[in-house]
Amino acid sequence: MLRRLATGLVVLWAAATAAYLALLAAPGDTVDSIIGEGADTPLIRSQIIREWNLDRPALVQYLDYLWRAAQGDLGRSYLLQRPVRDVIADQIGPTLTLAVTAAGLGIVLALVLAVTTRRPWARRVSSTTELVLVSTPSFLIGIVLLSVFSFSLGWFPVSGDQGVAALVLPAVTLALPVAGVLTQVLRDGLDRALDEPFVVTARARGLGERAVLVRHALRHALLPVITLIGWLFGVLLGGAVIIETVFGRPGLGQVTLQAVTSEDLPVVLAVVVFSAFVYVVINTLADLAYLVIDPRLRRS
Amino acid sequence: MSELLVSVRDLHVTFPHRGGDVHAVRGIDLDIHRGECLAIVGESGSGKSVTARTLVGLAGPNAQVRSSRFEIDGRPGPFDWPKLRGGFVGLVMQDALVSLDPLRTVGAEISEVLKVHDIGDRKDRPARVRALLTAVHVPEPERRAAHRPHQLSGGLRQRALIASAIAAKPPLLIADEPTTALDVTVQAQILDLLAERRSTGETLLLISHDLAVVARLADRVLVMRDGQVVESGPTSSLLAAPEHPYTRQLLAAVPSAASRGRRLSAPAEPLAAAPASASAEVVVEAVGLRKRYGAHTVVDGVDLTVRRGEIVGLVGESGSGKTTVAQLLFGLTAPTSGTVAFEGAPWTGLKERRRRSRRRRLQLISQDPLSGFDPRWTVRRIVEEALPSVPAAELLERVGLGADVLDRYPRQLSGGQRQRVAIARALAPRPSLIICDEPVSALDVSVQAQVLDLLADIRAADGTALLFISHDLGVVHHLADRVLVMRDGAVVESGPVDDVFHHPQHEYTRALIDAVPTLEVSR
Amino acid sequence: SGSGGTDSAAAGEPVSGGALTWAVETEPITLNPHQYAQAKARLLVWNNFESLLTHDDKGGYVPWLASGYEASADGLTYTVKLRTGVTFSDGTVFDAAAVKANIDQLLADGYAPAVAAVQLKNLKSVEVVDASTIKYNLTTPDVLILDFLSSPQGAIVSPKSLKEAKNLKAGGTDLAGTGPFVLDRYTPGQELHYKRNPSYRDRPAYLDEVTYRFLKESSVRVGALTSGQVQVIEGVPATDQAQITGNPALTLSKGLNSGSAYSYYFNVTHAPFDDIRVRQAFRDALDVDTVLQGVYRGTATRAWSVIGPTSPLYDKTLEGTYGGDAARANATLDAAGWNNKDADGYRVKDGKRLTVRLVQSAPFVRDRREILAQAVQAAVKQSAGIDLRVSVVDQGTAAAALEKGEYEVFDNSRADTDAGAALNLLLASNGAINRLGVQDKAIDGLLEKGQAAQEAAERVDVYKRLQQKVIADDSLILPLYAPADQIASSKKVGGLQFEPTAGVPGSAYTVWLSK
Amino acid sequence: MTIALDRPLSLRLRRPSGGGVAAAAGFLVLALVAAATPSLFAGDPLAADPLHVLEAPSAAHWFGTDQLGRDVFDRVVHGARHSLLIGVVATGIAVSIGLLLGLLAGLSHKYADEALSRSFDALSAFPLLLLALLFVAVAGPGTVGLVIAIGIATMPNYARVVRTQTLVVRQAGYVTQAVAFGDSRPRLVFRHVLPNVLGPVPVLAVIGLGEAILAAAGLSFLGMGPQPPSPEWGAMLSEGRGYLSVAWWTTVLPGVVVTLTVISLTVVGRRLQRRFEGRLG
Ligand SMILES: Nc1ncnc2c1ncn2[C@@H]1O[C@H](COP(=O)(O)OP(=O)(O)OP(=O)(O)O)[C@@H](O)[C@H]1O
Ligand SMILES: Nc1ncnc2c1ncn2[C@@H]1O[C@H](COP(=O)(O)OP(=O)(O)OP(=O)(O)O)[C@@H](O)[C@H]1O
Ligand SMILES: [Mg+2]
Ligand SMILES: [Mg+2]
Repeated sequence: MLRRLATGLVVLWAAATAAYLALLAAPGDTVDSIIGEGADTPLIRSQIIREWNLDRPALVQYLDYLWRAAQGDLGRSYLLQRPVRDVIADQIGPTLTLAVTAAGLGIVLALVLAVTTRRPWARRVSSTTELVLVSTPSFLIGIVLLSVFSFSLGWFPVSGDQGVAALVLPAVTLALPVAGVLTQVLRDGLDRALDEPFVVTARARGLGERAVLVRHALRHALLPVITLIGWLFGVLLGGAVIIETVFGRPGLGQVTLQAVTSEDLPVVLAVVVFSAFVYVVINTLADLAYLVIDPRLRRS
Repeated sequence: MSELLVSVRDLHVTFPHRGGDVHAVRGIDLDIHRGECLAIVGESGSGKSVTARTLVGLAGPNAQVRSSRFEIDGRPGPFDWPKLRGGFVGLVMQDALVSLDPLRTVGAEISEVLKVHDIGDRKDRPARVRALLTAVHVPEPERRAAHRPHQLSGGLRQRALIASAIAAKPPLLIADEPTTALDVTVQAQILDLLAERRSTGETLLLISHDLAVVARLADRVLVMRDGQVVESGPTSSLLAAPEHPYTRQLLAAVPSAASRGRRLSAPAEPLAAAPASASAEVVVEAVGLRKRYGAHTVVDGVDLTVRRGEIVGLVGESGSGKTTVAQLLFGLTAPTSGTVAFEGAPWTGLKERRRRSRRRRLQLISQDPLSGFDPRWTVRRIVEEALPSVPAAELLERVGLGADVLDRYPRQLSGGQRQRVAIARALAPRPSLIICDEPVSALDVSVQAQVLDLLADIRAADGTALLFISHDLGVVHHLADRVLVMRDGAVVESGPVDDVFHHPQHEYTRALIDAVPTLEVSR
Repeated sequence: SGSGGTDSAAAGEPVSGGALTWAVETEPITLNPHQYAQAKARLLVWNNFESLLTHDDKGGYVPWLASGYEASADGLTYTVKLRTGVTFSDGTVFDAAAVKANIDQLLADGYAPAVAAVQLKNLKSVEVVDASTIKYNLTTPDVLILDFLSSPQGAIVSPKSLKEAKNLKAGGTDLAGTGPFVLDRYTPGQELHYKRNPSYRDRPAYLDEVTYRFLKESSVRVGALTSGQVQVIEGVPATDQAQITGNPALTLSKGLNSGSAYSYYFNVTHAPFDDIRVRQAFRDALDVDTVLQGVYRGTATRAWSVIGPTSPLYDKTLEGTYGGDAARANATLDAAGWNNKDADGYRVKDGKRLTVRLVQSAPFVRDRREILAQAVQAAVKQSAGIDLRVSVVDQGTAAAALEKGEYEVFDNSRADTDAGAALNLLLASNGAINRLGVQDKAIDGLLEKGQAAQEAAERVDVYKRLQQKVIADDSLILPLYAPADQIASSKKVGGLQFEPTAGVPGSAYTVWLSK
Repeated sequence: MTIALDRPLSLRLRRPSGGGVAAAAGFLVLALVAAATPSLFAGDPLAADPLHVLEAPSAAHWFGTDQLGRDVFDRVVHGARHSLLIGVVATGIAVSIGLLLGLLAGLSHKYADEALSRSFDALSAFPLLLLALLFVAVAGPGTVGLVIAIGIATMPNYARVVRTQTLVVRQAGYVTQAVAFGDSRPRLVFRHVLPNVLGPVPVLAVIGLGEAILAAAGLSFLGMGPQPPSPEWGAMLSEGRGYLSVAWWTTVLPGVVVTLTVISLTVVGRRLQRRFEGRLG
């Protein structure tokens, strides 16, 4: 566990440093970023440099950044003039709600589909649909859903973050491709598990098909799904940026996009560190889940 | 005549396949009477398992089953399979080690049967599970019920599997190769268990490729080959006077003390005389070999000498360190302490670069030859790589393979062919020692017979020394000149084979020998 | 029309009460009026803040929080009389000390460098004469001080909040103003919520509350309006306007912005635009009307000068004097030595292609200006073999390109209420965004005169001369269109207005919701 | 981003049907030919016609026209070149770096392996989109930044597969056997390890290509890709989006082509994968 923690920290540090270096290498200097479209005179520049302590050597700035980040102080946004922590804290809710709902929806959908579509024709229909979902850009799905169910039929609000209704379309958009991949993995896992000798044994005991599927095969099929959790995280966080754009939802994605395009260094770094943090946490959880589901890996 | 539990006539099972259907069972007749023990024997792929599985309606998802009569418990089909399975017929699957769900506890697996067949209520199931585990002699049943398969040894797993098969008290128990993959001592215990159930009047359909196992338990025997029954009859008369040549061949191919000095594949011919003598030069000498992995000492002070032209057997139960000794000799792992000298010169402790030139004099044949071949290479390339100066066909001829296999990939060969290619490759550089780690344990008796004969021939012709690792005492007794018995990493006994096997000094050796089922047949 | 109300006949007489939801395109990066930098955020500012003066619809100034003002004859002193009986929503009294506190804050180090450096450039000091009188002393005559006094940056924030606000520069609910509404909730990324200021000194606002939701995507905004989730939206792109006008329950109105027109500025510091003939040819090669028609489907207003057509300083005589003459463009280019063509059909001279680069900064591209650029690109290629390279890049890259002079065309529009303020930045030799690179004494002189001129007629005359010089004589600029704001709303909404002069949507003060 | 984007490469799936594979392969061939010689199939993708903007699909304009009156079909065909090239180059970067680092990790000692594996982890901790955004911040929007971003972001997938495969091959019996014949270390690596590690890579690359194309589309959609007027598919989708309510064809039809391409790549890749696995038993 201690080892995990250590590697987690290393990953965090590496991610933060990589991002820091990347942004340092970006064209245009920090002062330009802070000025944005505003007026630009030597006086203004010097004031900005003084205000943000930009006259210190790069290494000092970096170390200072690390030191303060370690204490949970992520600095202030150049653009929004607010503490980065507040910026992130404000936006995390909607993104989290979206991601968690989509993940839940995707997983449930995948489970239901994988278990119910066992007959040849059903699985053919289902796997074709999955392939299409997985191969379609998610924003296209979102745009089409939005046009049909919101603009034309008016069943769901167009955007925003109020109430469950506004969550439906974005969550579905994000969940569909997730469900597509997970169904494929689950179905494949089920097929493999059903080929295993212990399944024949289970049948030989008089177990019905459904029971074999749910009680025996499903747990085995879930194992590869757990290894996908890291991937799922990337999809959800990355997908959120696009989904939030398409549906005009607030959230971390919007903050990130804005921060990157306007080179709001503190915010970008915070998002990177945050996302690396979530990644580490999620992967640790996945490992734990693995131990719960597969006792073979537990140390005796 | 007693009551017929199962009666089948002219059973055919076909698996449709793109490259041509596999006709696994071709018109066999089968009757199982209440209270008897019927055995099916035959080489691998002869259709034994398919037959057994067909009896519980699990021939396979796309199997086509035909028969002129198929009656279970006196009634013709269609059957209510879920009810019959476990309830009327208990099945112990062939792959004992992987036939329990690895993610569930043994107790859950067993009580699942009770639940499906509505036996007892929820509350008293744990007690029943405990009783069942006790009945199959699982020690500490309470604790074991909460364990998962990976926490159990092979023997315990097989017992738990049997417990789950008999949980619903089915009148008929089918045991498909219940002892393969188990150590001899454990195998003996499982056979005892089955014999015990037999004696309580249970009906048993026993499937095995090992005639010795069958001889001990069965009342009647069916001999299968290529999906057909070639011979059947009461055990004693069939073993005493086999009528079909195939049955005879099968019996003759079993290596044992009795077969020493004779060919197994052609019983009439004697083997070429062994050139070995106690004064021949020493090929490899290991002194005080010790290997630790962490706190675990895997090899514990092994001394070993192999002389030119000698076959030295290394036996011991699983995990006793045999393979590790082989690796230490081969020089892939360094010993924690102790030294190995090869052909009179130091071998351990050298840099790999310094050993490279002598490498070819020391060859290795493993249990699974497939993994020893680069999957992208044809047989020709594999063999030519070993000795480019000689045409591959010539090398293959020595091991009895025709030129037709030259352009095949290893995967396209049968197990016996693969092992021959492995031998051909090992022989090519004219090594002074070949380390054989369980070279025949994955092979059928008849194929095994051919490979063993081949190894004996090579030793006789080239004077190549062999270190022959096996858990099969019969094989070692048949082939080796001297034997070392290992237990827990240490050699507990060693000496000429006949001395050790006929007059074992160590109690562990004795236990090993007692556990081997033997076939008392006249040849 | 630069100002005035929208068609609110359907909404009947003003009624009090109700809650309105208004979808806006842009989330303000700050809610502190002193830090105001986005024209699109202006309609929010005036809900809870007010400044001393405001614009009338003829470009003049009228008192608002002030009760009157007068300038000294030398133009160096402005004395402003303040209204009495006004309080901030946090209970603090509005008086001259409060106004001075705001100016002091603005001049504080690092607080609002842009305001200090530009708008208050010529301010020497402020004096509190008495509780309701304040005096601004200038170093040189500068009529633009009045523009400052009527701008969001000049809005008066409660001195108490200036001291106590948690994130002063970001602003928020803890910043109190004197306006008709009070900001009581801000959900970043989502919405701003104002409720009526019950103690407003005048007629209270009609609406009980108003919510501004941030919907960046135009299609989403239009969808929200047509499906009834919001009652008002601003920012309706040309292609979506038919959807509004075709819907009997909705109305659309448009206001032309003040400030500078959206124009292409030619970089004269190096080839090829250091040659006036190439600049003329570029303008002649382009038929602006056709391009605008294609991109904006007839909804855009063509600009002829760098100053927007609604400004009192606009020079109407420039209309129709240039452009849309491919033959002349080609002739001029031939004469200028660009008389060969390469395999791709572009003109070359001395082996160099006639390539000019336009670098657009992605975060600031609006009104489909990138599409417009593509249309211009296609047009100048077809008609005159000019290779216009358009790149939309992030802000850092854009800034770097501009810094290094790696561009030939610079595009910009400014929404300053006083066009003169915009031109100071764009055309003066030391202008902060003089991307033309012009260093011209004549231009600088005219700009200074314009800033000092107290008489309206004199100002108009100075700026006309300036426009003649930069547009007609020197061909420095290619004006394209006058930026406009659109408001679409349900017909139940009345009193929607565009701010006089600024031409941007007004605050919610005048808006009501019929029952 | 998008979703399928960092779909795990090790995903092993089964049974595409025969007809489907043929259709997919046919479509791919068509796409490749179109990418190689777009002018054979379509007119000038940049020819704007202000008088015929946003016209619905017709015999003259199969996919309709866009906001500048350009023929959407022409643009889609020419877009194949951009999108496939982006995909191929990005995948090429990912595969070559991934292969190198994966081999290095698989062959080197514990600590170097650990360090490399952790760096793969650190890279995976960035969702692709975030990584791409960072790269775009550095390199600026446009094809180069996009390609590098996708290449780097998908690299760990390949590196991990290659590393695992290297570890497996390193342990394989035939490597031991080769030692028995006195093969030197470089000989082992080049004759046995490398060829066997390489085996699954082309197949992974085919499937990865589809993902790279989707990723590129997602990033272009956010304006991080090739700049207008280049007819890249993602950029077309992004431009068309604003006109969805009046001209669905500018978005939906290019979208369908993207989807078909990715499906085809996936189907063909899986078929190859099955064959490959079949060959190795
Ligand atoms: N599901 C299946 N599909 C296709 N062929 C099968 C299937 N099951 C078995 N076979 C084939 O049927 C034949 C008989 O198989 P079976 O398992 O009964 O052999 P066996 O006698 O039990 O051999 P072993 O001793 O190796 O267990 C073999 O050739 C096998 O390949
Ligand atoms: N690399 C290793 N690290 C740790 N333990 C090992 C390693 N290799 C072997 N062992 C342990 O050493 C013991 C002996 O293993 P070895 O393979 O030599 O047994 P064996 O006699 O060949 O058994 P079998 O008959 O099953 O092949 C086992 O307990 C095994 O788990
Ligand atoms: Mg079998
Ligand atoms: Mg072993």
